[in-house]
Amino acid sequence: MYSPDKNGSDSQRLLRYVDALREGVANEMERDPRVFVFGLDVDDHKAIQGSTRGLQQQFGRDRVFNTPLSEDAMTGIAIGAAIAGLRPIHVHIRMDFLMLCMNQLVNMASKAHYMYGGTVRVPMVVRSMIGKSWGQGAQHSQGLHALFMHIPGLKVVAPSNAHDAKGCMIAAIRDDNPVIFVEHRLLYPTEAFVPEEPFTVEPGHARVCTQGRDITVVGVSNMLVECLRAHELLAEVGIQAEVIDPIWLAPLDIDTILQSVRKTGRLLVVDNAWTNCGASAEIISRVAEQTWQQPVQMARMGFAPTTCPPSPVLEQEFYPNPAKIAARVHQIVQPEVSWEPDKERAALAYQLQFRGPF
Amino acid sequence: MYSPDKNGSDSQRLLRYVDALREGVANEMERDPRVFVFGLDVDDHKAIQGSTRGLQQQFGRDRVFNTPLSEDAMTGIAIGAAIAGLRPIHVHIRMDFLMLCMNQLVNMASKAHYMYGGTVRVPMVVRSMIGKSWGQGAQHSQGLHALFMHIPGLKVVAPSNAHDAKGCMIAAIRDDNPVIFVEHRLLYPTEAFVPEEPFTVEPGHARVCTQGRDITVVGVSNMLVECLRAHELLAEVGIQAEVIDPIWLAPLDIDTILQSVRKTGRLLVVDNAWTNCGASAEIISRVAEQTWQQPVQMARMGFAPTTCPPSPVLEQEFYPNPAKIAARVHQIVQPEVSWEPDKERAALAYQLQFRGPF
Amino acid sequence: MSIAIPQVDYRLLYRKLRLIRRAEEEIARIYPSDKIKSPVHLSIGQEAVSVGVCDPLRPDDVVSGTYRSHASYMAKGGNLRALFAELYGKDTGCARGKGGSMHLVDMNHYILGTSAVVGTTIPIAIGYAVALKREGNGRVVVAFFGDGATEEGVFYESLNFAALHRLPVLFVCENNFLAIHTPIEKRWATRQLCERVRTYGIPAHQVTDSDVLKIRQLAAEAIAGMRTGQSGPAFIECYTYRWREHVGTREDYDDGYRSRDELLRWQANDQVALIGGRLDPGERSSIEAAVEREIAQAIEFAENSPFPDPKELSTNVFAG
Amino acid sequence: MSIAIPQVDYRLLYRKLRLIRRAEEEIARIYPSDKIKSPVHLSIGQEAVSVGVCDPLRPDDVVSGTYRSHASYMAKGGNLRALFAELYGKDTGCARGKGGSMHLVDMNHYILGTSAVVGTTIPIAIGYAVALKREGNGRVVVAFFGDGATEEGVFYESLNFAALHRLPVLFVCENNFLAIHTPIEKRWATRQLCERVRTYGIPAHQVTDSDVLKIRQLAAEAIAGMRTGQSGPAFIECYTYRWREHVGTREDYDDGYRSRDELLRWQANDQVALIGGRLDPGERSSIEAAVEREIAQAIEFAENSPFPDPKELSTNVFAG
Ligand SMILES: Cc1ncc(C[n+]2csc(CCOP(=O)(O)OP(=O)(O)O)c2C)c(N)n1
Ligand SMILES: Cc1ncc(C[n+]2csc(CCOP(=O)(O)OP(=O)(O)O)c2C)c(N)n1
Ligand SMILES: [Mg+2]
Ligand SMILES: [Mg+2]
Repeated sequence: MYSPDKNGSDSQRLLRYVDALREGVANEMERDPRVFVFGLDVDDHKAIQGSTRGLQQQFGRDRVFNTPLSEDAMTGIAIGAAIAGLRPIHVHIRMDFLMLCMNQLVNMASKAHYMYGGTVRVPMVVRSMIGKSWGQGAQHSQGLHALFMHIPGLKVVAPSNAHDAKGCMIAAIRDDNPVIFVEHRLLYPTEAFVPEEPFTVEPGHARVCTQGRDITVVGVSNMLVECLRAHELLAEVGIQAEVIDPIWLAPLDIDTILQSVRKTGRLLVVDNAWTNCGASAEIISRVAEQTWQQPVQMARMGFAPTTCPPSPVLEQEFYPNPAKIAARVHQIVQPEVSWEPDKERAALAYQLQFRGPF
Repeated sequence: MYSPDKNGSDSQRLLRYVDALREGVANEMERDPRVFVFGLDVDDHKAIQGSTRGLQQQFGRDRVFNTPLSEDAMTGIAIGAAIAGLRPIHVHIRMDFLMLCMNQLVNMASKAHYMYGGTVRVPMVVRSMIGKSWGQGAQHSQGLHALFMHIPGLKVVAPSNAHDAKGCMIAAIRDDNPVIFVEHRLLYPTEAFVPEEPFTVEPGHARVCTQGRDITVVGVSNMLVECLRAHELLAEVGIQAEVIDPIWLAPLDIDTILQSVRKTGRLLVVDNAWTNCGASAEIISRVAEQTWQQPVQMARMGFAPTTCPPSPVLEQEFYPNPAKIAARVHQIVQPEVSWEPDKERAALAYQLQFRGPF
Repeated sequence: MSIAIPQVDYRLLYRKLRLIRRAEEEIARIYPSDKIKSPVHLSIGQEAVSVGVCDPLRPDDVVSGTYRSHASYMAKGGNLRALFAELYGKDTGCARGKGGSMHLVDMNHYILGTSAVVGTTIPIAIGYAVALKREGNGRVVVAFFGDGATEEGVFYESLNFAALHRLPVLFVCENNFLAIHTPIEKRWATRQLCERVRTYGIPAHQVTDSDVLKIRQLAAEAIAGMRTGQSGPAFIECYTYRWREHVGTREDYDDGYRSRDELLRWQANDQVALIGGRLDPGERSSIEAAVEREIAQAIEFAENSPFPDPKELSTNVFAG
Repeated sequence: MSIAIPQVDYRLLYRKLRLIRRAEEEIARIYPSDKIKSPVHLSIGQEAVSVGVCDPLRPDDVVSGTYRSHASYMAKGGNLRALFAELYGKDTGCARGKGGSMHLVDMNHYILGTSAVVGTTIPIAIGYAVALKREGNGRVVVAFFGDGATEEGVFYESLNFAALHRLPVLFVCENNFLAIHTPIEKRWATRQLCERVRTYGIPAHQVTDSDVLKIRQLAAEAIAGMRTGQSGPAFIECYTYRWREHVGTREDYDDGYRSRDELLRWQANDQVALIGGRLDPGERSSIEAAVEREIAQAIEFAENSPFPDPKELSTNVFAG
């Protein structure tokens, strides 16, 4: 359990990520009648793994409703409703399905405020879940946040824990711009201390999760959790990794990362996505542009540069995991010593594997 | 005029980029009856600025045909035809419209060979043009190649001159994988020496266009031309830029770039696109990962991080141009001396501005 | 249920038809000067559709159009100076020089921003209607689009959703039989568009002669039903004809893809002339003079307006 | 034109129906063991559609399906061992462990790879038909999809193109009234799907009782027309019912979104049982025994097959 704010207000309690998402939305829907939630399956009994549970009962069918399978039009509808002054939250059970709405997201949502000379605003949240494990395979596993980071006018956020899930959700809903909200399926059951009252985790602020002098490790979304586990494996052999959660990918808080890198002289970015033109490339580039006078060793980890295979043997190879991350860090920090984490300890560090059916 | 291969075979003649594209396609259509061309407006009298001129007359309506406005389905149709053994070339008059086909390109075309265990192939070419200047604005100007570079299974090519336009086109058509073919509208009238006979410019080979010891400058697509003009402005003040054309963006020939950077110790990447998670980020990252023991100063230029505005004043600010590139290089190479290229010389170096209507 | 449709005011109708025709002719006149650095898609010949449909609208009703939207912008009462200034790329433009001809907008007059990507604005119009339905004040949205847009899948997704939720949307297809230069026969398997739309439970009408009064009447009836919340979306397909080239200002009858005879047939039925002919000559010429003045002032305004400050490049990327 | 449709062979029909039913029941049996690490979407209860449509197909005809495609895979004669091995994630799987249940493929039997993204395979099927039309050998493509897929715009784009080019495609909509748990009433503005398809000039039929013989007859007639090049695409909407949960293997009647009564009504009309009942008992049990053997061997094959070598991760990213 990683809890960024355990010493906060009295009202904090342990909450699961999935419930924190729900609570953030419910808080805002109470506060602001313009907020509404729609998307495939938001009102059925599975309720997007529980993340929309009870919202329709609480807020009515006008504010929480299912849709036909028409992602492209539904995204346009969200944009139109937002221009008209509402604040839609459009939910996708898989991030892969955003490929059906790219035209609306890239050509309209991101550009409307600018190309209409500031005369309209598009306050909308696009929730999307990254799937993983248990053979979900090629089209139910993609982390495609980099595609959105590339486009000016979109904000992108990928909270790694329940606290941020709620705080980022509220910030995203209150934001006057389109926000791509990236959730990871495996984070849903993870718990953290979360304030009961509404609060925001604002764009543009990364968080230093652990202090360390040997290397800066940036973990995106679920990979932040894996990096924290790697951090523990490394601590046992005396390597101190400074683990940073960027939280918001656009706008990106490069300063916090830079400050850390200036101290450690080493950087590993671990993303829940492909590395090529990915968030990891962006982070490395910005650091490289700023730190050239000081030698900084930099590396990236992410999905293997392949389509995601379902066979468990191959899936295991496809993803970074705590053992691989720890080994890589060790190799960077102490290249002269060959080391791999103990298999059993590494296994313990693993995230609980999801077991189907889902 | 930049001509990469002026000392080649006897059969070379000056050819415009647009005609080289057409010739490459025509050559392959003659050789291989499986190749066909389709897309909006391929058979009208404007013939995609002339790049499909005469093909229907030569090869018939079965092999060159117009389509309804249905980019999503047409992309699926290209994939299906490719799986059935044909070799489609699907033409889009603007790259921006690819956002309508992202589902088919990202979720199917790129993955089919892999997720069907190698039992199918998807040899298809997606031609797409980047627009620029004269107020084309937000949705007719995007260079979105980075979105495709992010996805394993897609090849991406962006030839900068007529020679490569033909050679890359033939290589793309012969390739057994989906290739995103990025053309720049302003390159269409530019001429180079091009062999009459079919030839290929193969994936994975960058080209060193000018030798230089002071800085490595990588220019993507049309920006290669701008970099070469900047190179001339810089030569006049004694700065030798080694200008490199990556040609193929995926797979990317990083070795050629690395070799140059190891020599010059400086790198500027200029892209015809946004920099965030862009091709420029990828190139900088790869270099940074490899050269950390040697101080290398690195920088990127590209579209301003905004939507493209049509007003000429703003458009001018939005794009890199030879003067801006030269000034930036100078600043990197000789930070102590403040310099800007002479306005008149810089104006001469500019690409002929496109004058509407189009 | 009999619906009271207000009487036709031929002067108003003519004023708008004439304004659009003349404004676009002026754009064509200025165009070769290269002062308008923006690809224009003229509606000369198609004015009747926008004018007929917008005539029964309230000021707070909403319209949504395409890159070919000078006409609907003016028909809905959009700011003319801001239109010309936008074409000139000036800071006083309706999108402050950040839109151009293809991205007109005027939220003060409830003219939604237009798009250069065909079909893209249709679901956005529907989304606006979601908000209006909830608001419950009887406002409606009109979505204009071309025949080409009906080939994009998003059109069908939009019809289904609008019908399912009984949204106050009037769909208006301006069928000029062309997408750029490609004739409808190469794009549509059949001509049964209205029949298809009806299978969504959406009433659909066709006007094949571009008669502005018929268009107005059909639109007015459909809108009246929506205002009361009695009826859901409706659809009108209007045959029409684009007199000039697809983009730009030429008459392109020598390009070989269509015949001048066709033009002449449509010109014989020119709604601008026909409605003008119904007015008494004095009234008519005073309207025409007023239109000329308004256009001249708009052009002067555009000419004299400043370009945006280069720093404006980086404003409006994010709101708030 | 009268079309000669081959006589029904009830044994063949039963063999396929039974194979699909039993194979999926076996999958459900194995599933809790966690050996099948792949989200399965069972067709138990829907077998009649695939079997009826595939019965008149030639071996070199092509089928295209969805993530719910065990049935069409088996109905078209796909390799059963390779199916099970794929579910097990083994190297001998039809996609060598790189597809999983949602991406079945068997190009030797002209079974196009399936997709987990709804609607996505429809235009791909059309693209294959483009090649077949050019080839001119009378081969046809069948595109299977669910009721949900007809809500995606790409479906209409595909219909239009197939009709425009008169391609040899049979569209088969398996309408089970559900998309995951969402009933059709929340998704379709009307039920006039066949009427809508007809507006493309595509003949459309509806089978509301899931009768495998009716489905077969309609498919056979449509296909016969296409083989001769006489007719273009055709469409059949088959009402059907999914007995198990959307994904996974449970009977989920306690989840509250549908009633067991509905199931019982459909089970009373179970085509597997009905066709089985037409056979003489001896013949029937020998078919059943053969089916059990085939399935048992396939499972054994899957169990005993090796997992892919980890190095296989990086093969097949690019062809050639
Ligand atoms: C999605 C998309 N595809 C292609 C184009 C290129 N294009 C611009 S206008 C046009 C024709 C549209 O025809 P129609 O909808 O009938 O409108 P019209 O121009 O006739 O008013 C096309 C194909 C585009 N802008 N957007
Ligand atoms: C484009 C897309 N949107 C959403 C989903 C999530 N999803 C998976 S199956 C399904 C229901 C599809 O219903 P239908 O087409 O009727 O097929 P059925 O499952 O009933 O066979 C949905 C919405 C998806 N896979 N793809
Ligand atoms: Mg048209
Ligand atoms: Mg269904």
